[in-house]
Amino acid sequence: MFADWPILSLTIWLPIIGGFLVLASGDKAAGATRWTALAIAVLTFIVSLPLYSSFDPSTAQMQFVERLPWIPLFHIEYYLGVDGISMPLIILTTFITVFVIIAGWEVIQYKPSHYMAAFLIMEGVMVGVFSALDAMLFYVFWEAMLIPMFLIIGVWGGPNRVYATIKFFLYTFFGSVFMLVALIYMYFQSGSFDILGFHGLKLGLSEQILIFIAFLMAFAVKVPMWPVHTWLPDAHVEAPTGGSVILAAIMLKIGGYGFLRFSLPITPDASSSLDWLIITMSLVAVVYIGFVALVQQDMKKLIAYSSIAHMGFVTLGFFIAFMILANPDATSGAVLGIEGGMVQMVSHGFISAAMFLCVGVLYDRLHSREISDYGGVIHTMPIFGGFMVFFAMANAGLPGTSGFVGEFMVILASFRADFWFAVLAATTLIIGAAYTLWMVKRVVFGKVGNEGVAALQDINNREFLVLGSLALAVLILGVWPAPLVEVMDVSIEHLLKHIAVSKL
Amino acid sequence: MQFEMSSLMPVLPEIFILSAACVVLVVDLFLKEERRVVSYGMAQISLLLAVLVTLFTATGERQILFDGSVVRDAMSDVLKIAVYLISAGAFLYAKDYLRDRDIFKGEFYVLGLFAVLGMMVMISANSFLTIYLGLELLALSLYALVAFNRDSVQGSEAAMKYFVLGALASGMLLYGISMVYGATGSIEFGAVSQALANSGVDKRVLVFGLVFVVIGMAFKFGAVPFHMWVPDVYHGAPTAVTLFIGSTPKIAAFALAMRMLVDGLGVLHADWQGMLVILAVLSMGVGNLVAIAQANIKRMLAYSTISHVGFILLGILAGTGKGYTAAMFYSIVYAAMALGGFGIVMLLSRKGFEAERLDDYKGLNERSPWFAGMMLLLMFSMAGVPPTVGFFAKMFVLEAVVSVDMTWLALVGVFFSIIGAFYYLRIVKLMYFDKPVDETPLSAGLDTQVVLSVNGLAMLVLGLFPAGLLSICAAAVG
Amino acid sequence: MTFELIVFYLFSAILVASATMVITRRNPVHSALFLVLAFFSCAAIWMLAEAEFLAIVLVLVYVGAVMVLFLFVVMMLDIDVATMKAGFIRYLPVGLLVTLAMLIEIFLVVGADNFGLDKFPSPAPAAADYNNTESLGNVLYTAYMYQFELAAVILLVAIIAAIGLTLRKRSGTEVRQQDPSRQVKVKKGPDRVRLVKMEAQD
Amino acid sequence: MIALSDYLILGAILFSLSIAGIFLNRKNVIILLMCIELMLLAVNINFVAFSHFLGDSAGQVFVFFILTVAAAEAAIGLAILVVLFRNRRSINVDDLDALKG
Amino acid sequence: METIYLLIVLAPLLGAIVAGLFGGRIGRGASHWVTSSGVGLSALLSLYVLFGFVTGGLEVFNGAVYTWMVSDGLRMEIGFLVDQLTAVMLVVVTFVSFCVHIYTIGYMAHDEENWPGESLAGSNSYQRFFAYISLFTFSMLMLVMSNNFMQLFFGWEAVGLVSYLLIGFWSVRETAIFANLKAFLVNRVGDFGFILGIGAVAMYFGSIDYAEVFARAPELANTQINVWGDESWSLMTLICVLLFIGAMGKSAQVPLHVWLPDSMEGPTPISALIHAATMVTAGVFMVARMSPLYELSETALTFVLVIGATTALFTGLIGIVQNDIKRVVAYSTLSQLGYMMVALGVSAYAAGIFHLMTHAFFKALLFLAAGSVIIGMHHDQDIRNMGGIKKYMPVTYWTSLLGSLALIGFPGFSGFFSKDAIIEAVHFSTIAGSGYAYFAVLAGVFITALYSFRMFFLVFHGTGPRDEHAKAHLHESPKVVTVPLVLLAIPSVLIGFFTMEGMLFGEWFRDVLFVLPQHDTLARLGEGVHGPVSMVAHGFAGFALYFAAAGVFAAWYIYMKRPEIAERIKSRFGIVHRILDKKYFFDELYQALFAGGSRGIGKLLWSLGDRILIDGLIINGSAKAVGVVAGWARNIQTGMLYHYAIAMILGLLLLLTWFVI
Repeated sequence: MFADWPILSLTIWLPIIGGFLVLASGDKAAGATRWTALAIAVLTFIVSLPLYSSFDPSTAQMQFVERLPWIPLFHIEYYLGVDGISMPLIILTTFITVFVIIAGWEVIQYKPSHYMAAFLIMEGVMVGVFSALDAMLFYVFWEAMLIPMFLIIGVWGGPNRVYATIKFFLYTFFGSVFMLVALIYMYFQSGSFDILGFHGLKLGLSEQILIFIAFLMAFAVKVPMWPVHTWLPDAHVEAPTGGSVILAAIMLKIGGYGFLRFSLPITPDASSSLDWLIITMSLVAVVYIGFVALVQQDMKKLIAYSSIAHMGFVTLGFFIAFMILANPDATSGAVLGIEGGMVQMVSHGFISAAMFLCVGVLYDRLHSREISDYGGVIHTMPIFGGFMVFFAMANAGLPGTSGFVGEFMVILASFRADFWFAVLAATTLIIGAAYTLWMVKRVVFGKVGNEGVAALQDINNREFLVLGSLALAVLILGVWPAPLVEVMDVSIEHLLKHIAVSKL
Repeated sequence: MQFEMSSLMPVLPEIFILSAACVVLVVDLFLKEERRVVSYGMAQISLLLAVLVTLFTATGERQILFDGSVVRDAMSDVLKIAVYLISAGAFLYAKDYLRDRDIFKGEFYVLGLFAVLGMMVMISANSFLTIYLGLELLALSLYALVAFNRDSVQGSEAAMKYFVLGALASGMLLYGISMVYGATGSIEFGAVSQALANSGVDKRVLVFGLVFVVIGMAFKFGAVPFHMWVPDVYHGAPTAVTLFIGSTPKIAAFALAMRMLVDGLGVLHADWQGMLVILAVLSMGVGNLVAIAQANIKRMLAYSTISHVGFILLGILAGTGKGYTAAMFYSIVYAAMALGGFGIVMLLSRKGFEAERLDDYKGLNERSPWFAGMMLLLMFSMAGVPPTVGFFAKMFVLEAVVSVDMTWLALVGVFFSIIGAFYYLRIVKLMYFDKPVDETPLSAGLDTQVVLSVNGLAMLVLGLFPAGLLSICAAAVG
Repeated sequence: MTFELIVFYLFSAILVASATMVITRRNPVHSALFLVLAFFSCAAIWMLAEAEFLAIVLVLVYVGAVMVLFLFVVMMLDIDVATMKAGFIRYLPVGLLVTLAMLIEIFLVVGADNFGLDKFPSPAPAAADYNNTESLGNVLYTAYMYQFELAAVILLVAIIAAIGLTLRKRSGTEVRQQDPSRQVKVKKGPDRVRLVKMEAQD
Repeated sequence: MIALSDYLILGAILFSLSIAGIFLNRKNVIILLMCIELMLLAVNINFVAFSHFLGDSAGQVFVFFILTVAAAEAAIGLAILVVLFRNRRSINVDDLDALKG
Repeated sequence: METIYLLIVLAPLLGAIVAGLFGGRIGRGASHWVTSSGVGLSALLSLYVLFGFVTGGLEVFNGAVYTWMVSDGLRMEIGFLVDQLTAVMLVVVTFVSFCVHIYTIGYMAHDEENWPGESLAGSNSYQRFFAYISLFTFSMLMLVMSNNFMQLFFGWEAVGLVSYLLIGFWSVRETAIFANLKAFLVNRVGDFGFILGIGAVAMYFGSIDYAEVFARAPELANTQINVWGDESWSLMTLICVLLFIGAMGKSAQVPLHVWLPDSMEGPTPISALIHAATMVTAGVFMVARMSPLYELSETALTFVLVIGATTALFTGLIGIVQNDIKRVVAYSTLSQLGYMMVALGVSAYAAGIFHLMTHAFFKALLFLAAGSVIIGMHHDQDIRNMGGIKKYMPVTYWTSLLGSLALIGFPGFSGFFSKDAIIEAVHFSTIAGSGYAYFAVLAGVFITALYSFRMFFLVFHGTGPRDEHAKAHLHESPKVVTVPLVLLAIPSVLIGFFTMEGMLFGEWFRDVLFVLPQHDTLARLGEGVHGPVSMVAHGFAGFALYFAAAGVFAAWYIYMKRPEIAERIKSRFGIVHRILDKKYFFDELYQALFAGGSRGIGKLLWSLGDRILIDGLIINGSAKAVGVVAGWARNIQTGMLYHYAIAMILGLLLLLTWFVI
């Protein structure tokens, strides 16, 4: 029954327009502003739900399609639609945003209307990225994301926020402009900006490689992959909690989504011939970044690095598919890898969001992110401590939590590609647990570290609601990932069938 | 030859503006200092009426008049209307600024209207002679406007530099025109184009002349290495004048390029394309790089102009209909962006205070969130970040370049725009992330505020719905 | 070598020499005078090219009006001539180099290869009843009417600009001015005599 | 007979001289203005010569307009010069360096 | 039937959730009631299941509960495989767990003393503890009832989690939270191998379901996989070794044994339950479960054998010099786990499981007894401070004695049957490494007796506690403590006698554990043994019994009769003592190598790689370069008019040269 409604448009524009309303309402009645923002976020979430409930998982076709001309001269269309790959990410976006709004409730005192508006607008834009089927529309949403994020970090960020936010902006801008050129190039090859049309485009190998590299620059920065990851720790550390959450939970996913939507299907041969590069980068991310995370003194930085390492699994999962396909006697594993990457993205969305919110809870109280400023938090904040340990375990990939599922699938799949890939990937079990739990040990456990910690108040209902919901999500996904995998299964199999056929 | 009134109809807009300028000139003589606003009002009304006049006399067909001196086509109508509107905006923003500095004189509007007339002549020119005269009419008015604040040391220095370099450039242009004339035997674009098509003309002489012609055009655009006047003039001129110089003349320069290079020397496309490539790359590079090192916003915007010129040139050099459309779109959009950018500078300036230093923008968000938002839109638009219109301007141009297999040039373009993004971001950073140094509330009049808001929001609205303006441009280019 | 050619070369030599003097003289007054000489010789050369009207206009308008304006300004401005040419020699080599390069490149194009008599034969001399002024006048007011009007506008702008920039309403104590109209309007009484009360000085 | 190239070479020499003048002259703005007059003269010679050899009056008309414009230009240039001199008490080109960078 | 299995698993989980989430509200009593009854219910149902198998009333159950997910044709389910092996494990787990629940009521009664007064975490630590051990029971049951590798891994990690939480239960203690981190990480090293093993299974068998994997195992027995260049390994060996690495972590085999002694930082009930009776034996269970795979790789079996033997011998040696009562028991656990692994290595899976079962009872008993002593000594755990406790704590004394006798293999006691079976199986084995293993297990017998009775004598006999204050308050523990001791003492003594025949040589494991005929050492042993009595008789013919007796005697002589000998040995063999005392320097080595090493690598990568190279050189460097170039380029704009003109002229020249010439 919802199929006729422009649900995607609603999900995009409701928060954007709502965001401007919130912006206009100003800060005089901050309470009303917050409630309005929350109402809009919740409404958007509800509006987005039919995407899941009315989704037909048995087809790889785009669903909920909306198609209108936008810039006819250049054949640019307002063309939206979702398949099993993008739909879960949209729901993730609308879900997380609700909690970001709640998490910023009384914490943000400086221009709360701007803050809430920025997040709402960003929500709409991010949904736009996931649902755009016109490359130029995609690009517009993709870049538009930068503006609110730039402001969020810059205005509500920490002491070194200016450096961080400019670095963030330029880094990602740098990555994406080359993609723009590639898109335009393909426009001339195919005659429109239809992404699905790009998929069917015949391209020569050298063309593909150049296009692939252009895409890689955009997506690798966003994911971020080693060695273009250094913006992330800075951005995360300086961003306000909500910013970190959105950044980690959703923005990074956009890079991974880009690989699936663009790199793989458009340039399958280039992806196949350069898969070693991506796999190397991913494995370096898993191992190298793991070690780097180990020595971080700043909680947010640690989690940021951990995000990079976890996203390494995503790219690894996507690209081992090519190694598996290249192996003549291999029959399975490719889909598993890609699905593993997808699950990892969704799961990381929950876990990293929760981890950053946890740090945010502490930061709001003691205004420090240094690990050494804490210790024995569990004695004054037992409920919080419980959550933190739980999310840390999820971060370390404990079975039963969502963090396990994706990693498990990717490790299984990478075994098919090469034994040593699996070995290197599996080191995350050790390193990941080491840095996460070492932090937990120093922050949560032990004797009460100082008077600041001794005076801590346990989380209030608002924080409980946020963390509890995320914990539930993490748990459900960990115990029963089938509903998630089911919706994407057909789409990914379709994708794999597509990329298995050379375009040469 | 007989003149009928009907043959004057197509140039009615020019006649109208000329008459208006004269009327303002005369009326202004009889106005007391405190009634000076009447001249302003008349200038504004004439610009707005000119829009109507242009619209009513528009036929949509290409008409060649006065023995091939003048052309009236859709492109000229669109460009002229853009010139009127943006000039009107410039006049509006300038009002308070001039009044605060005791240079609120009728001459400003008279010269401004003459400059508009010069631009109109350029836009409608169909011979080298017409275009030269239009160019000089515009240039002479601008020289005078730059020196308008007679007591300003910087203003007179800027005017002198502008004048000497401008004269040098027009000397070169003329030299080039003379060679083209020599090679083709005509100064009328149609005839030149025909003569070129019939070959038999020595290519080398033509290219030799072409180089000079291109330089004349490049100077008007402010393309590297003929850009040196731009920062100094933008900086030295009164901001009200900088605003004017920085916006509409880019549209005129575009017309100049279109008329001379495309209408006249279109056959030599392969040759001028190479020249424009050099100019475009240098412009984007130098403009974006040097802008970073600026602490004065007028200078910064000057260098930014240079970099944008590089992009406009990219569109022209593509040499396709879409390329011209893109360049036209870019010129108009850029003029609007520059108008808004300088408009904010004017907004922040007040009596005895020029908001020229970048530091003056610190904490604008605290002082006026609304106008900080407008400036934000303008800056992101200049940087080419979607969903602002500046992005589409860049994208269309890149598309044009890629379509003629010059993808490398597109890559150069986007590479420099990354560098460029930095200094636009710096403005946003100052406005949003820093604490204000100066807490004085903004004192602009309601009219300025409204128009400036429209100007800023246009960046967003045009960005969301670029198809309208784009199709107008496409139709105009034909 | 025909007579025409001798005349051409003679005036060309004068033209080039005087032009050289224009750019090398220390005193701007000298430069201006050499420029006048250059215009004169140029006018002569134009005569050879059967552009009589323009030759006369050049002398009349240029020498008569523009150069006088130049001289006027040079005289008006109080310029220290002594320091004017310092550093000239220092830039000479570079200047010469660039100029030479320029010249060579132009020569390569405009030389006899492209524009020799074989390509462009000398046109037949105009008929005796040919009136250069008339023929120019004909086209100027018909085919070039639009441009002609524009030229008028340009001159108008020049006037407005020149006046706007240089005309100063002198006021206050700087200069004492007479205003006859005010003098005439003076009325009896307070306008004529002003009684000033002063404290007694001791 | 005088060839077209002779005229053009004369124009070229004048053009180059005027450029050299702008190049070499670093002290006096007035001489710069004169150099520009020279340059226009060179252009005019070209036009007149072409007009003569092509038997087309357009070149001469062009020269006519160039002369007009040059006069106007000279007027404005000198006016600016006067303004400059009033403000700075100097017309030394070397002193015009307040705006740079 | 499925309902019963679900109930067995879910009852403890429910208890855990109720006590864990609402423990603060419902109070202590309700918490321990709900958890204990949950586990109790599980225990009863487990007994019912076991009984069903004994009587033949139950069929092997293998079915899915729900589909976890299907991806790429790989079906992952949550399901149960309940057969004889599982049934034994169910009973062991739930029974010991139930005893521990009861015991905990007493042991943790005054837990608030262990927390700083203001600690909020301490205020409901009692309820939390019950939640944890119930959760552990649930996890362990999931592990043993799993019918696939994924769920096995789930249980595997879940018990690790609870172990982590419980070792660090007293989170104010720096040593405790160090120990739990260490335990988790060392286990993770094992899991690293384990998950790779699962990966190999999933990818080469195309399934992670036990039944399917085992069914396909023979056809893949000779598969080689290419690992590097031309080097290829046997798939089966690789899978088995990788899986065994997991077992090494969980079952604390050398060199991943270092976490287990430190885990004694946790409260004693969990030492009994997790770190002696159940969790640490998961590895043994797993290998036995995977017998269809292990049997196909002799290399892997040798690997298991050598690791097990080494563990059995060398960790036992450390036990001799330990003075902490729980650590002695812990090292004894390590050593016994080694025995179990040895059994597996020689394909005597049944013996391994049998020892697992008997060990679970008597080791839990020993731990709980030790806990009882610790309660009596007011949490002083140093055996040198004890002595003569016999008369104050008779129940503890007697149950301890029975447990110790079971441990050293006193004829007729349960430990005797299981251990003797292992020794004899090794004796019969012919696979590589069995000679070394035979020596190790025999030497181990002496050592086990030595340290067990050294502790026993020092604690219960002799003059009495040195601390008079402690002596004054010394008394027998409450009923909730002693009843579980008695409950556990019964099977410690008797269970071997009654089940030995069936488990080792009978039909019980025939369809469950797969042994190739050429490996079947137990069968050869079985040829000479008919029933428990015959086994005892057989025992007297072997060396082991006499070694054990010698051990007990040595302990009595050295530590009771002539204590100065101990001192003399200590000083005479200072280096040996020091090596043992320092546990072969494993901790120091690991601390320096892995903890320090990885932090060093991390610092290096961070400062050199991220900060200097990527950020400093490339990112900020290019930004700086742009800035420098910009600063330089702006100097072109000199402000000099003639320079501007020159620029134009040069531009003109450039274009002319480029395009005209």
